[in-house]
Amino acid sequence: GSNSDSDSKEITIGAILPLTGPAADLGQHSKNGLDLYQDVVNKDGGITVDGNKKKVKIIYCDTQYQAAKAISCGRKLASQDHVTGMVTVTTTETLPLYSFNTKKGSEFVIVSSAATDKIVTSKNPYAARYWFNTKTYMPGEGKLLAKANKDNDLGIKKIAVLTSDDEFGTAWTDNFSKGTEVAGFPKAATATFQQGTTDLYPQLTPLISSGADLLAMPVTCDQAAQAVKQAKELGYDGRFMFMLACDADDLKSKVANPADIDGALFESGPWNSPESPDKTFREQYKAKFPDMPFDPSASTTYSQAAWIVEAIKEAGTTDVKKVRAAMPKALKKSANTVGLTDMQKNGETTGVVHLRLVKPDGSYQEIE
Amino acid sequence: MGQITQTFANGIMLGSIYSIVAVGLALVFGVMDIPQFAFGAHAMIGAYITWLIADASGSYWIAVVVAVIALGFLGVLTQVAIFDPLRKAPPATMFIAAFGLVMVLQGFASVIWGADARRVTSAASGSFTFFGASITYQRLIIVIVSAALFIAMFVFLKRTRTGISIRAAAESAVGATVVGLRPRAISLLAMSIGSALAGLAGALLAPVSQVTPTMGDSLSIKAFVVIILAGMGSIGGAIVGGLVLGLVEAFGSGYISLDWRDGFAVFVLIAILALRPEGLFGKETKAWR
Amino acid sequence: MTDVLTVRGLTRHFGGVRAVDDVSFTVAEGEIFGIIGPNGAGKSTLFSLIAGSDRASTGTVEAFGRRIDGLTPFRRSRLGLGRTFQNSQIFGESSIADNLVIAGIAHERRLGKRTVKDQAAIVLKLVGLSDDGSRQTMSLPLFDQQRLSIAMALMGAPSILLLDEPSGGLVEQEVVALGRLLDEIRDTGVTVVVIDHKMRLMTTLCDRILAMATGEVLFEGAPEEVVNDPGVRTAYLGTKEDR
Amino acid sequence: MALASEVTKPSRGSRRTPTAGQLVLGAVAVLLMLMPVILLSDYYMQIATLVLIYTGLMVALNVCIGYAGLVSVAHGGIFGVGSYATGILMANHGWNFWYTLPAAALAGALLGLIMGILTLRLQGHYFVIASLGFGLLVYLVVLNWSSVTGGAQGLGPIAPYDSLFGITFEDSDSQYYLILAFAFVFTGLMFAIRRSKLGSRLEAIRQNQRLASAVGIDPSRTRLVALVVSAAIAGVAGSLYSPYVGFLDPSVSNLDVSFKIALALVIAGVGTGLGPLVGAAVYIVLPEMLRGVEQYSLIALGVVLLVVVRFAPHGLVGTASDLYDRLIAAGHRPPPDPSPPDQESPGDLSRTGALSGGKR
Amino acid sequence: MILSAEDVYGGYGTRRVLHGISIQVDAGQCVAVVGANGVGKSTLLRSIAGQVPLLSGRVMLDGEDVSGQASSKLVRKGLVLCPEGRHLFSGLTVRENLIMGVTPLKVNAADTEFRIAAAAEMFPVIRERARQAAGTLSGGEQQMVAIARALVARPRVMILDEPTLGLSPIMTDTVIAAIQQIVADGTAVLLAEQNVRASLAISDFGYVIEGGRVVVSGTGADLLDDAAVVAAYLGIEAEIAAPE
Ligand SMILES: Nc1ncnc2c1ncn2[C@@H]1O[C@H](COP(=O)(O)OP(=O)(O)OP(=O)(O)O)[C@@H](O)[C@H]1O
Ligand SMILES: Nc1ncnc2c1ncn2[C@@H]1O[C@H](COP(=O)(O)OP(=O)(O)OP(=O)(O)O)[C@@H](O)[C@H]1O
Ligand SMILES: [Mg+2]
Ligand SMILES: [Mg+2]
Repeated sequence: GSNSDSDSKEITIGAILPLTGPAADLGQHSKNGLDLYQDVVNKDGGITVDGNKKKVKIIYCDTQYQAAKAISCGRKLASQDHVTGMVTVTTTETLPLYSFNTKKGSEFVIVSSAATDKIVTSKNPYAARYWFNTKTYMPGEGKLLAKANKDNDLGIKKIAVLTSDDEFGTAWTDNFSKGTEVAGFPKAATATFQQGTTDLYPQLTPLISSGADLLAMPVTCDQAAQAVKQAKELGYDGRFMFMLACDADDLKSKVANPADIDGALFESGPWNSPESPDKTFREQYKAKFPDMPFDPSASTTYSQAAWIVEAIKEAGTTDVKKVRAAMPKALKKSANTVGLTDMQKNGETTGVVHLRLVKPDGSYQEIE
Repeated sequence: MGQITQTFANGIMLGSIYSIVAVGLALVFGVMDIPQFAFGAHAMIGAYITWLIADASGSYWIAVVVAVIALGFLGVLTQVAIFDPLRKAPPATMFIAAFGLVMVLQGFASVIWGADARRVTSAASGSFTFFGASITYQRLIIVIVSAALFIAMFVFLKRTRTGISIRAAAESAVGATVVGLRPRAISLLAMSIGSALAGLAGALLAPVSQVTPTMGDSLSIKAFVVIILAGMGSIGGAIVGGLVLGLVEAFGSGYISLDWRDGFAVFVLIAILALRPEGLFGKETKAWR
Repeated sequence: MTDVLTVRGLTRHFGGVRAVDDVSFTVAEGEIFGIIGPNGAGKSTLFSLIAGSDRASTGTVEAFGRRIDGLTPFRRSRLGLGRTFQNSQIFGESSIADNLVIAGIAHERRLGKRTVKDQAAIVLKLVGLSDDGSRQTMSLPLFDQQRLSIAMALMGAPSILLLDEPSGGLVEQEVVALGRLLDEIRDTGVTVVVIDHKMRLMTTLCDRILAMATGEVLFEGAPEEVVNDPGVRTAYLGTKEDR
Repeated sequence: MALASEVTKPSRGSRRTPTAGQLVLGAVAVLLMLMPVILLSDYYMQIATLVLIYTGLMVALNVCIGYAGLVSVAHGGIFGVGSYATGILMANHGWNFWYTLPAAALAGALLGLIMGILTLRLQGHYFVIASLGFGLLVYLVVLNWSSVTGGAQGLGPIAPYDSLFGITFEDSDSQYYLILAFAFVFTGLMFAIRRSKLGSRLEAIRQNQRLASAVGIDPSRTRLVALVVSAAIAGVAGSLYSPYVGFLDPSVSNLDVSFKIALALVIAGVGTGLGPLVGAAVYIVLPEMLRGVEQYSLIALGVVLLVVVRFAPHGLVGTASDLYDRLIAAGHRPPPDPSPPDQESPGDLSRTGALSGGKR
Repeated sequence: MILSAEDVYGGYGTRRVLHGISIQVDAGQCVAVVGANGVGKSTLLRSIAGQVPLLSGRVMLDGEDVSGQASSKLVRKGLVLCPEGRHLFSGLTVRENLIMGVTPLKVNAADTEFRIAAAAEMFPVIRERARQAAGTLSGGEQQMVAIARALVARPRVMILDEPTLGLSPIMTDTVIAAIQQIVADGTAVLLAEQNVRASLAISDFGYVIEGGRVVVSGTGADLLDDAAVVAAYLGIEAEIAAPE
């Protein structure tokens, strides 16, 4: 419970991330975003709550990609650090948090970027999703893909999906395959890999042999780069498609031969429109971490923390119930780098997603 | 057709990678009976060194050489600091110590280099197609190196006096000292060769895979499976063991189930241990008595 | 006298080496039966086949009125077959008393009313080990080690005792004491089969001696006959008169 | 006849003055019972409870490694199976926790039996590797049999412990005491095994299998029994875990757990009475202490292990009790004389007397 | 004098076994150390050969102080130990075991073959079982390989610890004869043997050890006549031989 310490000088927000272990790269990038946000929000001495200026402090807790650790993180952050809210990313191991953040005296808001609906269907009054609901936008995306295929002569006949075997990958893949099937494509071939796998030949060989000419990958930027390289080695000459986690510019900097992703499709939306908050975010990020490759998960966590803090500002208190009630309003004011809209009662959010085609000359074409 | 030949090629390439780590392990575990579980982590360190040096010098091959030498030194260090003091400890203690070493090396790598994947560009980029299978030159190099290493190791251990000395020192430390050998120096040598080979595996693997702190995790287990598949003392058998394992994995995950990719190695392992514990090519060895 | 141990046509090959080759013999109850032969004659291998730690290629072993080949070593031990090894084997991390108790736990049924501790006391006294049962065994003198391993073999109140070179490394005086001990053990009703190279011990101790060479039976008979057999002399004893 | 009374106990234990050992155990037990009064935060109570749950697993491992000499890296997997047995039966089939407990024990025992049969002939390194493979296999089953286990998505929520004889286990204190009771039972069971004939047989096989077999001990059966018992204990420990955390994912059963519990037990002291508790504390508390500097936790655990293995080969508990023994020994026979009593002192050698000693 | 130990103290860790032993071996001599089990014969030989550290005292080889030098050095200087318990390389073939006997000495291939052939003359088992793993040989066969392994190093001083342990009578004779041959060929031999009579019979000089000290010494023949020695070590023979 954060009510008890409203007189303390700091507002604490927990971040439960896989900082070490097989998903450590995701965890570390997510942490960078939060570090950056902490700097930004505290630049002018923090925010005003209960009439006092307070600094925001983000407290990290490593899950090592294990549920048991995530649970003890939850207990620690709630009972030791009395956080008002917690940020979690799109990995399974943080799901058990939803079973005890409602415990009397240790309530906290959770903002997660999980892809499955577990959070929003758990009837947890303090949970919110800072992510796109794949179930709702995928039918539309399937149609967009069919349209682009026809209009731009992409020549896509068969789709294959390569994904990591965690909840995000499986949720995206499920909904994407359904969406494309409805849009008239044959059932997609899929293959999964475990976090930490670097040799994707066993996955790619059957996918390529299936005759697929679009290889869709809801994976991190590093994994995408590796998959592109190995698919090309195996003689794949079809198109690639990538989802939100990676932008074309980011990916180009990671693949040895940028021409490999010419003609690729990216899930796109407000975040890469010219005047998006994401652009500011990137500039700040480059300034703070000049040697670090940019990864979109940093911008997501940045916005998640911003959302909680904005809600606290809005509510003017750290009382969890009030903070949660202020969240729909706060979403519009917060950094919101990926342009989410419409927070519903159950914590669900939605947003606009479309496709972007990378032209051979390197320019982009939006497909809306 | 394309999928079958490609799967076959994948299996051979994968098996060769296992084999290279297994060569070092065959020496250190198969011959000296030291369960060096950290060779996977050694390979990972080797890959990072390759990345560092290739970045700095611009030459992949220089980086490979440096990585091999550096890992040789790491082997000496490991032997002096960990395994040598445990000579007389029960075998389990060595195993556990090796686990500890894995953790230290992995922790070390993630503290120093972080979790981001590093990429190394191969000196021999490009690929060719062979019976419908696409094979990159880098992977071809791995296949050739692993075969060459096995022949070299076989000759070394069976024909050269240094090689026989390593086997002798492993058999009986007292026996070795009375004939005037220095068993501790010999085990240093053997361990540094083993580690250097693990480093070589890492260096060759770096352009193929990505370089991350956990990249070596499965290598250790696979290498142990290869050694057991082949039979402890059997150096020559190990190349076949590596290839068999690679093929089983490639075809298993290609045609049975991807999810069980690591499971196939385990099935092979358990089948071998239950049915023919001396391995495919091993004679019955002292470990069974 | 009844036969307690019968070996028929026992054979064990290791690759090309015929370690034991068609060996047959019979040991009578209460006998001390000696086995001699050059190094590598197959004596220890023969023991392994009888005790079950090795499997014969062909041939049978009968004891306790039944075939025992095919049984595991521990089953044979529980039936009443005790043995020692050429290099005496003990539980080096345990005290003498613990060694004996461990050696006895599998035999409670055989011991009947006697407890394992009773048996340990009896056996300790018999072999003449000091009664400081808590002594650690790692650095025991050789003779004590030898006696301890015999004592352990006796913990199951065996009816047959196989001893592989019990005099190995002992000085003459200890050999004499060992001879006396084996006699006493026989007097308690145990049939003893012993392998040894100390001919003076063997000739004074044994009722009959089997001589082996290159896996085969060379000669079997009373000690004087064996010692004077020309074949045994050339293969094993040498020509020196004092043996 | 001075057949020591503790003859049935393995010798390491027999060197310890029993009253001191009992005293320490008693003190620890009292301390454990007072924990909820001492630890006032939810978080600390959770750590303490987890330590006790893992004490059960460590007991299982101690029987396996310490008594049977079989270094198993499958126990994380067996623990996982126990916890999934309870988790699945409770979450998917609505079972009462107390009925799932025997099911989890059975599942663990069955696993131990299979592993035992497959690895009967293996020793030393071979057993370690085989058990490693076995543990990996269990993990892969949990991960990939998603229709039952929920796969990578995890399994949950799992309800808290059901009440028993009218006692409910809803708040953290009562949960703690429930687990503490189990920890006492596990530890008692462990001592009982050590004193039993099974314990002596295991000791014999561990020291010299050939000899053990020659004195009538059946090595295969003894090992099998030990593995089954150990695996059943691990299964029960796993079963206790599920309702406590309320959610399972495959990481409860992965190799990492198996490795780290083995490391922790070695650090604490294999084969010792307090080893499991201390080991569980090392496994659970050390990483919590390193919160915030997690990237160093791997290094820390590894380095601690290497240092302990090198300088205190009997582990923390074993070494402490060795030190204590030495102190007692020093107190009992002044002046300290490190040479064993059967050593002849050079002074009393007369030519004839000395020569008469073929045996001493 | 080619080898001497002067006032040697030694033992294992805190355990003292040797309490000021002095012995010497002249070139071309065979010298025996006798004594009951556990008096420290092996410890003495091991201390001389650099297998067990000296606590104090000196070991001189050919006028050079070699106290505390490692076996690897001593072997190159011509002092080789054939240890109690054989310590063969059991997984290596008999031939490889013998090759190891010359490896630290940088002997060329032809000479190695020659030396192995010479050893096989003395012990035919070496030729017959050249490719068999040494660990699978019988106890006695292993003993012969162990002696041969020391022999191929062509040492100036050869230290033999219980070389006839476990050997058949005929083989014991063979080995005793071989030792005589080795001595006749000019190698000094230091011998510890439980077969007291045989060893004293072929020795030029003998030392009787008790409690880590030399208690009697003399020529082999003198010691064989010494009533106390006979009583202590030659039990049966003493009983049988007494009337003569
Ligand atoms: N595992 C094995 N592989 C190959 N040969 C073996 C094996 N075990 C024993 N032998 C051979 O079998 C023969 C008989 O050996 P065994 O140990 O029975 O001899 P022994 O009569 O006991 O000799 P000793 O008196 O020297 O102990 C020897 O030639 C030995 O080399
Ligand atoms: N490695 C060791 N560690 C500790 N004590 C030892 C060791 N080796 C031998 N001893 C002890 O040292 C003493 C002398 O042993 P040593 O082997 O030198 O005697 P020995 O005269 O050769 O006897 P044997 O006739 O049995 O060969 C014995 O009491 C023995 O127990
Ligand atoms: Mg024998
Ligand atoms: Mg000796």
